[in-house]
Amino acid sequence: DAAANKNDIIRIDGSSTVYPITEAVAEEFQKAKRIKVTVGISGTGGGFKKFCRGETDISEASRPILAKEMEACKAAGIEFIELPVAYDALTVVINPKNTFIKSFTVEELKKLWEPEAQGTIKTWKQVNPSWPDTPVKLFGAGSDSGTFDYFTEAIVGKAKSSRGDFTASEDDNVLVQGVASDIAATGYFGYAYYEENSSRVKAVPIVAKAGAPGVLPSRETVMNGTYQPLSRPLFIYVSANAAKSNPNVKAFIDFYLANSKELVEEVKYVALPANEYAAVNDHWKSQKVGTGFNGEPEVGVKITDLLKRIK
Amino acid sequence: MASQVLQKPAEPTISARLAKNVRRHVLERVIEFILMLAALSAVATTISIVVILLYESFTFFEHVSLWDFLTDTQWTPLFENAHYGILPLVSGTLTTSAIALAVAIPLGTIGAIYLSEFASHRTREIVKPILELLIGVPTVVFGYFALLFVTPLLQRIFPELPGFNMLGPGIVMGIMIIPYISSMAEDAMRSVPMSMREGSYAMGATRFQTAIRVVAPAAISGIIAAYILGISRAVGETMVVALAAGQQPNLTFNPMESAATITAYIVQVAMGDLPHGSVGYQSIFAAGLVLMLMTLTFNIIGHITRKKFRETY
Amino acid sequence: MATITSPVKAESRDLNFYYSSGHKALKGISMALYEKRITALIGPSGCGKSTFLRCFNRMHDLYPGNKYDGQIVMHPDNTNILDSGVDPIEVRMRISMVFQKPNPFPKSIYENVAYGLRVRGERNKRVVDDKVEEALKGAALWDEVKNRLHDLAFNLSGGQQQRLCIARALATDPEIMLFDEPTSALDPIATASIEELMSELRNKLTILVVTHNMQQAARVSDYTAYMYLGELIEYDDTDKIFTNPGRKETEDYITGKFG
Amino acid sequence: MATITSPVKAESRDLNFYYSSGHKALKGISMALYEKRITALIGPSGCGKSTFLRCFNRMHDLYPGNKYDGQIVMHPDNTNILDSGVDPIEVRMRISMVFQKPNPFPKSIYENVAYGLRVRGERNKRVVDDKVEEALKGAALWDEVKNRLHDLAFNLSGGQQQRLCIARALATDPEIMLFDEPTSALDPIATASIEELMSELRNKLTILVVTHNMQQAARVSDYTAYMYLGELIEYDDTDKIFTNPGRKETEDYITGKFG
Amino acid sequence: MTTQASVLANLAEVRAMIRKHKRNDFIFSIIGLLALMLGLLTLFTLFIDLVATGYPRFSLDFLTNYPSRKAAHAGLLSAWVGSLLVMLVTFISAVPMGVAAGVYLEEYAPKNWFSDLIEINVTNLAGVPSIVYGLLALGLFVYGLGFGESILTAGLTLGLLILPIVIVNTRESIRGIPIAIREAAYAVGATKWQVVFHHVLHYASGGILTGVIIGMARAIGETAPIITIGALTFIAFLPPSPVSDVAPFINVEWLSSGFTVLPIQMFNWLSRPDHAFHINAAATGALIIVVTLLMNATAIWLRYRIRKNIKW
Ligand SMILES: Nc1ncnc2c1ncn2[C@@H]1O[C@H](COP(=O)(O)OP(=O)(O)OP(=O)(O)O)[C@@H](O)[C@H]1O
Ligand SMILES: Nc1ncnc2c1ncn2[C@@H]1O[C@H](COP(=O)(O)OP(=O)(O)OP(=O)(O)O)[C@@H](O)[C@H]1O
Ligand SMILES: [Mg+2]
Ligand SMILES: [Mg+2]
Ligand SMILES: O=P([O-])([O-])[O-]
Repeated sequence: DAAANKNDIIRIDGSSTVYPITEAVAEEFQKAKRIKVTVGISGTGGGFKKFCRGETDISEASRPILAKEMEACKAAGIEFIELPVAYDALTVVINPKNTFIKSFTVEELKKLWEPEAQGTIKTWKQVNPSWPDTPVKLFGAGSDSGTFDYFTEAIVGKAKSSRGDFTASEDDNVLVQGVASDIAATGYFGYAYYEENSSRVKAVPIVAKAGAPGVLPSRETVMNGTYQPLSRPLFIYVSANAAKSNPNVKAFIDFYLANSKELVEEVKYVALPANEYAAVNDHWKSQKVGTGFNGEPEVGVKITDLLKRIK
Repeated sequence: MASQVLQKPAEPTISARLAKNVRRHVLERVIEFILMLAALSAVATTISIVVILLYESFTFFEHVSLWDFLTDTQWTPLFENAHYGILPLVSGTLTTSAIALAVAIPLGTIGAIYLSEFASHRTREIVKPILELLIGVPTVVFGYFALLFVTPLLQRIFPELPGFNMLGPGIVMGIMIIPYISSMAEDAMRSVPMSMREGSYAMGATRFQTAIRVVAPAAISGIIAAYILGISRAVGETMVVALAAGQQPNLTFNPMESAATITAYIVQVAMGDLPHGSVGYQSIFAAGLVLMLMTLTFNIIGHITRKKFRETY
Repeated sequence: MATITSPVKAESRDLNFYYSSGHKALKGISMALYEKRITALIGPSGCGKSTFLRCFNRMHDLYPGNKYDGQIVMHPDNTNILDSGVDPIEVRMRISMVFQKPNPFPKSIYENVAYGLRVRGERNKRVVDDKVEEALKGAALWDEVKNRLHDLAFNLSGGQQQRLCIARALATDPEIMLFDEPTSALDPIATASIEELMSELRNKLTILVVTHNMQQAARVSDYTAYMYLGELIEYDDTDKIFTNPGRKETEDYITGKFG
Repeated sequence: MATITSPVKAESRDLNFYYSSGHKALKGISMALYEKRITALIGPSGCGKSTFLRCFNRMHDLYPGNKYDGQIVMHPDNTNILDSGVDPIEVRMRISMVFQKPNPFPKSIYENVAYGLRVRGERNKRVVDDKVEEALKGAALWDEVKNRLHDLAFNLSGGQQQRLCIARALATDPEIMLFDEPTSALDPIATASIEELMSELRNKLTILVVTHNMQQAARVSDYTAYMYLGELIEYDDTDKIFTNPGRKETEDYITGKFG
Repeated sequence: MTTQASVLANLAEVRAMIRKHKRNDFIFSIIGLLALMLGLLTLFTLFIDLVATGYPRFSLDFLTNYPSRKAAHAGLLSAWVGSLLVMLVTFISAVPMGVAAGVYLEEYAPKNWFSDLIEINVTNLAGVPSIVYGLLALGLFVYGLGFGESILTAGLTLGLLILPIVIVNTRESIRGIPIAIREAAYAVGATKWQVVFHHVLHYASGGILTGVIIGMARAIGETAPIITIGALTFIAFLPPSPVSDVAPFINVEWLSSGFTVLPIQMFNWLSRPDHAFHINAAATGALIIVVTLLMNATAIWLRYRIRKNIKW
């Protein structure tokens, strides 16, 4: 009765960014319903790989599904329902003892992180001549993570296009720890991890376009659209088949959407505004499959628009 | 005497209780065969390890030339601009191991000499089991200790020291290995025959002189075996470096820098998903192969040295 | 040899024995053991006494590479116990052995004696109980241990342990019993009790005993064989060997001129 | 004791010795060693010869729990070397020892002999060179090894190794030298060379030697002590002991009636 | 050629030198003791640090609660049950096999290239880093045999990992049994297997048990190979029970269940952004140390007792 066993447990894997939200939902759900849920952390990319192999029912993502992943899912006959659940401000941080950096422009970040920088950009001065000639230490998301894809897309201009000589980890705490304990360091990760560690690392205001003011990540700046280009929606992808055939999964998603505002805020992310939640709920009810994206990470989309795109 | 005439009975009478001879015989064979299969499990495990490492590495080396693997100075297999040079991982592995040994060899040797030549019987009876206890502490706990206790402590001495560095975990690994080395080296020194010591003491030597000039040289190959097996341990240690050394492949031998070891790379990648068949998946097996070769070399040398020593006494 | 009145129980015929090292430890030994008689083997250290004795229960089979050549035939059934078709376990069930150093199992006294029965698959507790008692009585140990049958055998004294080993060997009704220097690890009093015991056992079974102690050989045995460098030099009535040996070498050994 | 013309070099006074097991291995032994004489200790195995000898350089101190009771006084300085205030190392520097089995260190021949000097902190190469040569000559080994001084000592034959150990002991000019069955591990030729050597050493120092071999005691020693069960039974001129012992026990032992 | 005067003059000199040398002895024994104590001191500091950090969580709730996003409510229930079940598989897979292999090598194996081969393999396996076992598990159990990231995979992996420990300890304790005991048994007509089963295994059982406990203590703390097979998940439920209330009362579903174990849970909590979880991690660390130390101490005590009791 392996099948029964499979249905018994709801299997979730994917983004470490979304993990705290799903974990909170899973915990409450199991208390309420006594249905077993496992939540893994493989990063968005890793999560989709499992999802498209049919190993999981739900995949968490901190970026939309990519064309390649859609193909894999299609090949395995897996259809999915795309559900945005929260906003995140991808936060760039430095060591609190670093006094010379007041803000980062997108250009500066690009110079620091683009593939060409690998092995060549080694000091702050090489990024901005007004900064001292001291070494740079980089901490960033691992290559399987949506954060990595989103950051490279938003900063370098091409997803997954990054230098490789930095401390890359799917484990955001490694990044926090690294930046917190190294004066030369900078790194990036989801807002929740910054919130919890704001005493150990310092967020850097981002200058979206030359001349514009530097904007710090916060609930407000995400909601009012000024924290650009690093604001991003977070998603869960539900297997359409599981949603139809497995009442447990359906119950779980219902529970997820019903409680997500409260739980998202509890874990320090930015909840969707009420109208967007309503839209997501409708979308779930309609069980419409597919993605609102065309298989590429996109920067700065509104969720209501997005859902409308799914036919 | 043998000339006595023997009456020939019709046929040899084998007593009835022995009739189940054949069954017993077969049963014995079956049992032996089963036991042999169990013993072969060790061989099977080794073969599985080798086959799996070689098989995955083989496909890895279809993507990556062996030359690049051995000479490229960057290791970024999971990124767009992929480089597959194992050297940064090897340098990290060697540096952390070297630090560990710089701690463990002198202290372990001194400890062994103390235990074998200085400690009273009672002290030895108390200290040795405690040392064995130390060997049993899970390494993940030591990793935590290196990251959150030792490194901050070191940062007070070297304010420049980054939070992830090779020094802290290296030292902690060294401390972990002390009991291992001291217990093995002590065994070696204990097995130096008492007559050798008596010879030295009879010349009016002190304990220290006897230990340093006679016992340690006599046990030298056993002590070296302990060192070599200690190296193998250090090279294979995973959690301490994975947690505390930083996970950035970095071709450096500077203990004040962060770096990734072969082992740390494997767990780090394993923490994400490993799509079966991707170069990333294969790369951890290639790294594992290198690790296996390194530790195997040390183990073999260590065991040969030890065996030689055991044969001497 | 006047006293030979008893039938042959077993005899070795032109027996050679090679250790796995290639060392030829026995050289063409032919000699008979007479039923319900005690035969003693004497000779200087390393002459092959133990080697010969251990052929009789094929103890050498336990170590790979040892080679027998020749026969040891048991009567009345005329089985060559060295034949490769004969199961050594069968041989050991018929011929039991007592070793130089008492070697009880670290089990209770009772279990030590019962072990041979257990190996034979005897499960009936009554039968085992009876046999154990009988064997312990036969080994003159019953009175000393009857109230502590379930004590660990290691708690007995050396002499008691050796008698326990004899009881263990007796419990299975062997036809021949081999003793390899059974008293060399014991004090004089314990030695005397073992010697007495051997004389009593002589009524029941055939005994072959290796001893270093010539007085002992003279005291307990009916026949004595003198071995030297793997060869049987002389074999005769014990009285004759000790009073009027046929060979010069034997005499030298007996009188302490040599060895 | 007619030949006693030499001053006393050391004497034990009512010496008792207890092993850590509690076993009393020496019982009230009082006896003197005469300067530049050889004293032999004989007696059956286990009588305490080695135990007594090893008191002289406090070898027993190496094992915890052993206890001395009584005195061993050295002359001319009248030091009781068993006194707890006297450092055993000091004692061992004055009294050296040669063991039953040759026990050279796993070093070169040269370093073996130089060891005692090194231990004393001697750094001057010339001094060491000279002393090593002198000691090797004294041990009648120089000619055999002078061209291979830096060979490993293990490569020497047993007899050579034993002479090396004697050289090692000689190099530090001890006042007394102890030999514990120095030839029992050697063949007759090597034994003869060691005995000859002892006779020569007799010109320089006082010797106490334990031996199992009565002929050896008779050959090399000036005085002989017969011990039994931890007691000193008789102590006298060697000639007297072997021709006309004062005690029945000694005679029995010497003539082989016992032991 | 020692005259009275020279003896006495020499004596004074010798005494001064000895005093100097003895000072070296003394200094060295202090250093030696310190060197040994360093490890101990580290362990002590580490343990105190963990206890001091983790003590707010020391309560029964910590053992009976599931993991939670709220650090103060999070507990180890699924982790310790997981550890227990994984250890069960490890025990079943490693112990009979390891003991059988040890018995074969000591009692049966002919001394030839074949036994040498096995012997070399065992010594080598003992030195293979645990992460390599993780790779083996990943290639063989997770993908090759399709066991997935299950209790079965983890248990078998750790089983292989401790197999050499069990084999080596079995062999050592068997080697301590004198040949005379075996000969005694053979001499009354026991077969080889009877000798092994009635005597060898029986008398070696204490030593074997010691090895098993040491191996299990090692397995309980192993983290790297478990991470390698991919078991880093939020698990807030227990696997199906291994015993069921209907015949045949044994249930094997749990073998294929996902799981978490103590060191993984500790690792997981350590990688939380919220510092409150580090308290949980510390408490878990203290628990792991106590458990492994207790197991090892039992083994050492057992060995000590065996040595004291059985004097062949
Ligand atoms: N396992 C063995 N392998 C090779 N040679 C052996 C072995 N056991 C004994 N020998 C040799 O065989 C010869 C006879 O040995 P055996 O033990 O039979 O002598 P023994 O007469 O019983 O002597 P002892 O009185 O000392 O017991 C000796 O030369 C001995 O060295
Ligand atoms: N370390 C020890 N602990 C306890 N008893 C011991 C120890 N060493 C020797 N003995 C006992 O002390 C007694 C004297 O032993 P010792 O070695 O001095 O005898 P010996 O005359 O030298 O004999 P041998 O000629 O065999 O060397 C013996 O009964 C011996 O068993
Ligand atoms: Mg014999
Ligand atoms: Mg002696
Ligand atoms: O873990 P991610 O959110 O970066 O995919």
